[in-house]
Amino acid sequence: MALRDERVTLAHGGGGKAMRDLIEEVFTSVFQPDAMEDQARLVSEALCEPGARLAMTTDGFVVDPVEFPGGDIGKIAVCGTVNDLAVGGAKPLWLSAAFIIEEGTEIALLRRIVASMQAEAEKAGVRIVTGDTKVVGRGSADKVFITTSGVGVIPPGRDMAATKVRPGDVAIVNGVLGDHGAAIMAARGDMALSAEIPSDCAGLGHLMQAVLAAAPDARACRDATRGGLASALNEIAEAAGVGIEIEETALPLRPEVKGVCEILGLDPLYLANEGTLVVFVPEDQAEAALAAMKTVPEGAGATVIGKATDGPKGRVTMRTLFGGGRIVDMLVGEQLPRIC
Amino acid sequence: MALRDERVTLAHGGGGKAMRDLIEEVFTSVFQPDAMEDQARLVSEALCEPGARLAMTTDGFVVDPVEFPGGDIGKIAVCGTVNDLAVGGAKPLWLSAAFIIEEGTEIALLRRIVASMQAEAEKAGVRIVTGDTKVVGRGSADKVFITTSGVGVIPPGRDMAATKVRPGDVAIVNGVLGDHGAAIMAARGDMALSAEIPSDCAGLGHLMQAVLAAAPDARACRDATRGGLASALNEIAEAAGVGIEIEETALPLRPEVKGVCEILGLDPLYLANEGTLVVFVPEDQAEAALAAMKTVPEGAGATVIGKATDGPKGRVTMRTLFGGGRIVDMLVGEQLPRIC
Amino acid sequence: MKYAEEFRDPKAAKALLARIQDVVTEIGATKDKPVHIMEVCGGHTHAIFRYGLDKLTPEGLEFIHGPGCPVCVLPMSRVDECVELAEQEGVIFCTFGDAMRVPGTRKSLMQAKADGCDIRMVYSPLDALELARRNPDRQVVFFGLGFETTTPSTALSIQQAAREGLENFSVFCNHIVVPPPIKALLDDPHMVLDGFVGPGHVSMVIGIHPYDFIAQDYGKPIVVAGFEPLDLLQSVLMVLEQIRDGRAEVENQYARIVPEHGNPVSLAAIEDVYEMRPSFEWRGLGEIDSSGLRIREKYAAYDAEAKFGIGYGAGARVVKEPEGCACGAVMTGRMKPVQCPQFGLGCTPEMPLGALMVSSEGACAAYYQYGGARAAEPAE
Amino acid sequence: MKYAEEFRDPKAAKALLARIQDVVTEIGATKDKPVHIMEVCGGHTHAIFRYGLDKLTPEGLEFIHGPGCPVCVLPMSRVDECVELAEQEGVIFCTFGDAMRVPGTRKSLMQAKADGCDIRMVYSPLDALELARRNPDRQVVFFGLGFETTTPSTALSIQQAAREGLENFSVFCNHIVVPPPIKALLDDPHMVLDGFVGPGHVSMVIGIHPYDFIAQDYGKPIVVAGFEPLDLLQSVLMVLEQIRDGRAEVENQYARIVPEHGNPVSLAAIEDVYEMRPSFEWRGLGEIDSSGLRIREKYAAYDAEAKFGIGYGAGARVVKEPEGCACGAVMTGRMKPVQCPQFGLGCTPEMPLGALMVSSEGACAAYYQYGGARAAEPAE
Amino acid sequence: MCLGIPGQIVEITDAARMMAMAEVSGVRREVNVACIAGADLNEAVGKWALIHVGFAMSEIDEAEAAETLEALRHLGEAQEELEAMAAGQAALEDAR
Amino acid sequence: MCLGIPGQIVEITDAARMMAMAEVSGVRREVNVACIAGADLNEAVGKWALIHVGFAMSEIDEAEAAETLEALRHLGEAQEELEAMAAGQAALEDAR
Ligand code: SF4
Ligand code: SF4
Ligand SMILES: [Mg+2]
Ligand SMILES: [Mg+2]
Ligand SMILES: [Mg+2]
Ligand SMILES: [Mg+2]
Ligand SMILES: [Mg+2]
Ligand SMILES: [Mg+2]
Ligand SMILES: [Mg+2]
Ligand SMILES: [Mg+2]
Ligand SMILES: [Mg+2]
Ligand SMILES: [Mg+2]
Repeated sequence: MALRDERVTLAHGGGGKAMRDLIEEVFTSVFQPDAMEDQARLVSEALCEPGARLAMTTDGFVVDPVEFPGGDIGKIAVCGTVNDLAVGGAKPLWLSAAFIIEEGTEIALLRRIVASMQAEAEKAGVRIVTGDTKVVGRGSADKVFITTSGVGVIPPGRDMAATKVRPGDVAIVNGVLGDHGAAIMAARGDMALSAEIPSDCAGLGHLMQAVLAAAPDARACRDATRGGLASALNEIAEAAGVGIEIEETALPLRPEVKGVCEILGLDPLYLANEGTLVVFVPEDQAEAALAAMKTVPEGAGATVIGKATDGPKGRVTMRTLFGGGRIVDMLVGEQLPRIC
Repeated sequence: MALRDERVTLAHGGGGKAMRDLIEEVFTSVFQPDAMEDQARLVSEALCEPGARLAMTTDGFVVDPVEFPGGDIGKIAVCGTVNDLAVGGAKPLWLSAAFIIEEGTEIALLRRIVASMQAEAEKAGVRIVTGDTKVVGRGSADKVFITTSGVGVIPPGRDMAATKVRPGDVAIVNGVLGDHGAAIMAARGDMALSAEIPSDCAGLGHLMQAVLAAAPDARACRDATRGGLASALNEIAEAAGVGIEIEETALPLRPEVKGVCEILGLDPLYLANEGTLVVFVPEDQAEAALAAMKTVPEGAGATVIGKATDGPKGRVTMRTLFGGGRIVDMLVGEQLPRIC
Repeated sequence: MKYAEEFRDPKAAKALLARIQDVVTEIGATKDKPVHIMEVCGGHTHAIFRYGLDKLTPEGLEFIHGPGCPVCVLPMSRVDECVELAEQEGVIFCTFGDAMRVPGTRKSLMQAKADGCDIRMVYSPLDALELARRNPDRQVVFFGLGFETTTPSTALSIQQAAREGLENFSVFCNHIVVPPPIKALLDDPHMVLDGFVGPGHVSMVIGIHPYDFIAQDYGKPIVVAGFEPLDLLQSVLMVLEQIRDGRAEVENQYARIVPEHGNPVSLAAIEDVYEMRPSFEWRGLGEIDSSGLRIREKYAAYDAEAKFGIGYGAGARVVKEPEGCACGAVMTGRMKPVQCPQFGLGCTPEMPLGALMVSSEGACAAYYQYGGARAAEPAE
Repeated sequence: MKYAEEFRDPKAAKALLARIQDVVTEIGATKDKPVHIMEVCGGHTHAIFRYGLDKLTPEGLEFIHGPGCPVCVLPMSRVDECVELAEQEGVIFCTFGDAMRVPGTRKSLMQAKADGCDIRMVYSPLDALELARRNPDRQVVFFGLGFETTTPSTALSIQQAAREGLENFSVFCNHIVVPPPIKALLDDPHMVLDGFVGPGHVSMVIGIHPYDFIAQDYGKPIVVAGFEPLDLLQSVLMVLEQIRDGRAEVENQYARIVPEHGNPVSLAAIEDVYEMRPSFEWRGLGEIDSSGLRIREKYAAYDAEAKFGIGYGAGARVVKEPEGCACGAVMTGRMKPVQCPQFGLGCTPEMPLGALMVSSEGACAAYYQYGGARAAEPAE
Repeated sequence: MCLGIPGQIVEITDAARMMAMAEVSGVRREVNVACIAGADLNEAVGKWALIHVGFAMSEIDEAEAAETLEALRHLGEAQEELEAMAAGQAALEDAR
Repeated sequence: MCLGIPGQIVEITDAARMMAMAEVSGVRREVNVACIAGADLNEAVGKWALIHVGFAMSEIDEAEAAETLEALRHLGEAQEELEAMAAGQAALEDAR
């Protein structure tokens, strides 16, 4: 039966025919799970190679607005989880997707989100194998929240971890910083700023494969999402017990992102990214890694930004434009736009 | 650093120190994941037995109120996903948990929820191996939503599926119907009803093991959550292409649940359960299955409620108290309290 | 459940069914020439299908499902007005759950809620009153829907609001009364009815005498009946016995609840608060004289129609039933629901076309959901 | 970024640094006997640490970080009043993001928001004005915070509201002015200052002459400076040159932005809307005469203090700085942030004890976050 | 139409507004008792009434209820006897 | 204090309220131009101004800016020469 409603009502979450129609028409017709069981049933030979490990990850996505230049919540929900698998050295295999939908959400919007999830999953070579939908009353959610979980396989012998970073290792990012954070700020219109900044939202699985092929001893990698590059670096420095020094002049930034930061007094190092990672590789594999990254679209802007040092353990510092040094600390709370 | 806030603020979702403190103090200190990577890394020999399959499932949990007689959203979030694994014949292994938290939510509440998740996970013999937290503004969520995903292993040779049910198979439930739905209605106080009805919320992994040991050819099983027993039966009838006939007099119901239904004009067959399943077993294993269920606390109230028939395919009927027959259709939208 | 489950005893049901069979035989009714009994009330329709009584009663007895479901007979333009009220700035619109899914010409209340209206499902007008107390800066409008059973509750609520001087509570009154449509049906030349099972909860308010005209003027028996299955079967038996005996009386099967003269407090409240409208529109039946109530001038402050200028007669309303709808024929007993060409195709509970598919008390919805006719058919 | 990035050229910076080194040497200042220059403005403090200038300038030059951060000098009781206003029924409380995390004695605005207050972060008072237009049934209160730079924006907004007759917009005025605390510092017997770098954006409004007293009455040089690193270095050099030459003048390094006599439109708006309070409390400095503004009687309708009876002087306020807080000593140059016994222990940006740890422009916060002193230490 | 269910009045909760607690199968809800209350509200406690949309609409006449029930029970027993007789008859005939 | 950034006025958006669009590095925001506007508001278009909290607070004096910049550039070049000389000197010394 064709969905007649233009918007989601509470009936679509009630467990009856309306819900079944919504799920079949909007979700499973696109994701095409194998069977309508409560669970997906999956087989992977790669998982059974001796020494292989299963990687499992989850992230909730709550972006406002749900559609923005460069992507939508569906694209992020797939990319984010694919990336959390990939940056750990896993090959992403399967995703689950759970939707929490606010009463009144347009069904056409859901269709667009689902289409973009499927497109992104295909691009990444993963399947969305199981899912769930819940509908909550108006004002009990903000349009739609998506939680994706991912399962992948880490091949035998691979063991990337923040703890493995050693002084001298080189830090490479795959492109400009802060686009997603600035794009969302502009798209939200909270501060009434407008700018043509597309989110960097992208799946980084293929990029990681390229890196690992070129730099098999890559130590650790993080996607620099919430909290930005600064947080990713601090996490790594702390886990590895090394210092990290980055070069201010080496940080790739889009002019519009600089503009947003200057207007609102923000630091782009703390802005969120959704398709940007930082990888630490041994010095002797840095060049190869960099070259390999540039062969993949998501790595076109790859550049070395700094290195691990035997400086104060856990501390990230930046050499400023003038050669001065400063700490790049973790963010305190969240970055607030400021006027002074 | 000790969390000084009594309530969650947006800063706790900002990707900085406040967030790290929240995660460490409230979540990871209890769940104790192996490492602070973006992903859990897991090994299971059972997964690699020839013929074994991996089961993956996900559910979002949005219950209001988040704490209610018999459980809380954390307990449901673990039980629900454990159950979706178990009813498919899988042994649940690992869970992920993603939290979407409304600004202003009491941190003490989060701690209680997390404690109950951990307790339930231990009971079920699963580990919560990875997670995520997001904070949204006041009014953009309702206190806390939890999405859990689960991974389990289906042993070689086991293949439970709704499609496998054959005429003559016996339908058994493990206990009273509709407790969760009625408990939530009473706890919410929407219709200003008060009643001492505890939710049936329970993990059913051990129960399923008992069933499968006693009735190795059990065909299919469903936990009768949203949409109640009626929806679970309709799903099975449709998938298997059989009729299903149940006996009104055989349906186990708590008097208070009957009371709620009489007052609001609801049908208990459509009320949600969170610890109630219906399993179809071949007739010659029914007695053994029933006996086995009764050995487990969650199956103490187990009883046969009907059987699959070669009646109209996909149709669920009920023999009423007087021997009359009626269809038990799928719910249309959601069940609304009615006065006429 | 005291005073309820005792009246569901299968043994007694069997006995009543046997007696019903006997009396039907005595009357000489057969499948081809059945005796027609109308259960006026949707609650009875619901009980018939819920307990499968339609399949247990003899073939020579045919139930005609009457217009006694206030949700089914609610015209689409009433729903439109509800939506319009709910869309007013600052309004909290309260309704029984029953009305949530009824389609209007624009949308249902369920859809209006999804579109952002503040619509609350309540169990009682008292809950709306409480919302008004708690939200002094909002206007709380209660959708007064239902027959005489429900009318006292809104009347008493309005009186209570007046006593408290609540200025932000009003009732959108669409209360209707039972006897006029029965009279209209009896006046219908197509109608062949042999007797009635009367709505017990209406009579608990108005007593049994408002039905005297049925016996006296039309010579048809009526038995005011309770809602438990034994009540219903016993009442059917009593109607059949009257038919067999050539009697036409108003009998009371439901004396434990229904006082002969109704409830004086309820009647006084209705009289105080409401007056009859000259006529009122019923979905599937059209305009019926003196069949709907409105709020008296003295309570105009609690009358949502007066307060918001929205409501019955306030504007030109297109009263058009959807094409192909056979509700009128079903309600007058000329057609069974399954005989309607739209049944199960253009008209389903998910997407009701006609009035009788709207609520689970509507005859078509009951047929569809509980399987009046589908149970024997193969699944599609 | 035109007019910004040109002033970040490393080559020129190197040259300026070399010249600064030369002049410091000429003056004869050393690590043990340094020349003390105060950057009054938090924006300059921020720039010093952001670009690591503290580590590039010679040891004989010491920056004293002044009181020029409006967030840092905001007393806790002001925050309490903000929370009180935000808690009023129907109020939308608007603030710059800077003030969100400042602790009050009860809670911060961030916490008040979590507790249910409707608090919005805005970029401009114009955004609050727009909120007022769009929410006629709500009271929009804007937290007017800042020095002369920011004061014209709220004055112009109030004038605009008055022109439009907006009745639901008001400003909680806590604007303060720069010269009086400088004077207070200069009068402090402990203070040893050799010159000032003046806040450029304040002077773009008030011009450079309000600082004449510094040169004339106290014989200290002051250079009004821009905020780019080259601006800052050049200004420091200019101050040092005055010191070396024995001059005490008011110079303007930032002439591209700062007109000698300020901005007449801004000055007129301030004059029209505001008047001086007899005295005002500064966190870490105490009450300072004629250092804070209030809204004139004729704009009382836009004065949140008048409208809600909450605000400066409205009640007995306990003005007590937390125990162990050394902010006063730091602000007067007697102590470095790291010398405060609370620094990094009882006082961190997550849980600030004193004023200077509150905002990223506060000297202690800048030291802590950008590593004024921590950079060389091993991690804890 | 007009869903109603018997409940027992267990407690007066707000005499001024004529509100009382009613109980149905262990489920409680506050209801208005104006329609069944006499001069002394407390006399309503313990009574059974038909509850509809939050109002106690009609007091249950326990004698009438007992009478109806008695008649029904009678009928049921008579039916059982009849069936037993029929069964006996059938057995006899089978035996023949 | 007092974060400000130079932006260019690109368009008048609401003359009555003296609002105009300002642009900073491709980022636009509506600002009030009362402080920099002359009698003809349109003359503000194209001008650069210091933007603070949504207000164009002060017009940028392009000549002054150029002058400051020139002086700084000069300084930079002089420094480079000095360094080159020093390097030459060092090279000479090394060579010795
Ligand atoms: S099937 Fe639909 S249209 Fe036909 S009579 Fe029934 S309600 Fe009316
Ligand atoms: S460390 Fe804290 S208490 Fe000490 S001077 Fe700085 S701000 Fe004040
Ligand atoms: Mg993750
Ligand atoms: Mg992630
Ligand atoms: Mg990550
Ligand atoms: Mg699910
Ligand atoms: Mg929303
Ligand atoms: Mg699931
Ligand atoms: Mg589930
Ligand atoms: Mg399930
Ligand atoms: Mg995460
Ligand atoms: Mg909420």
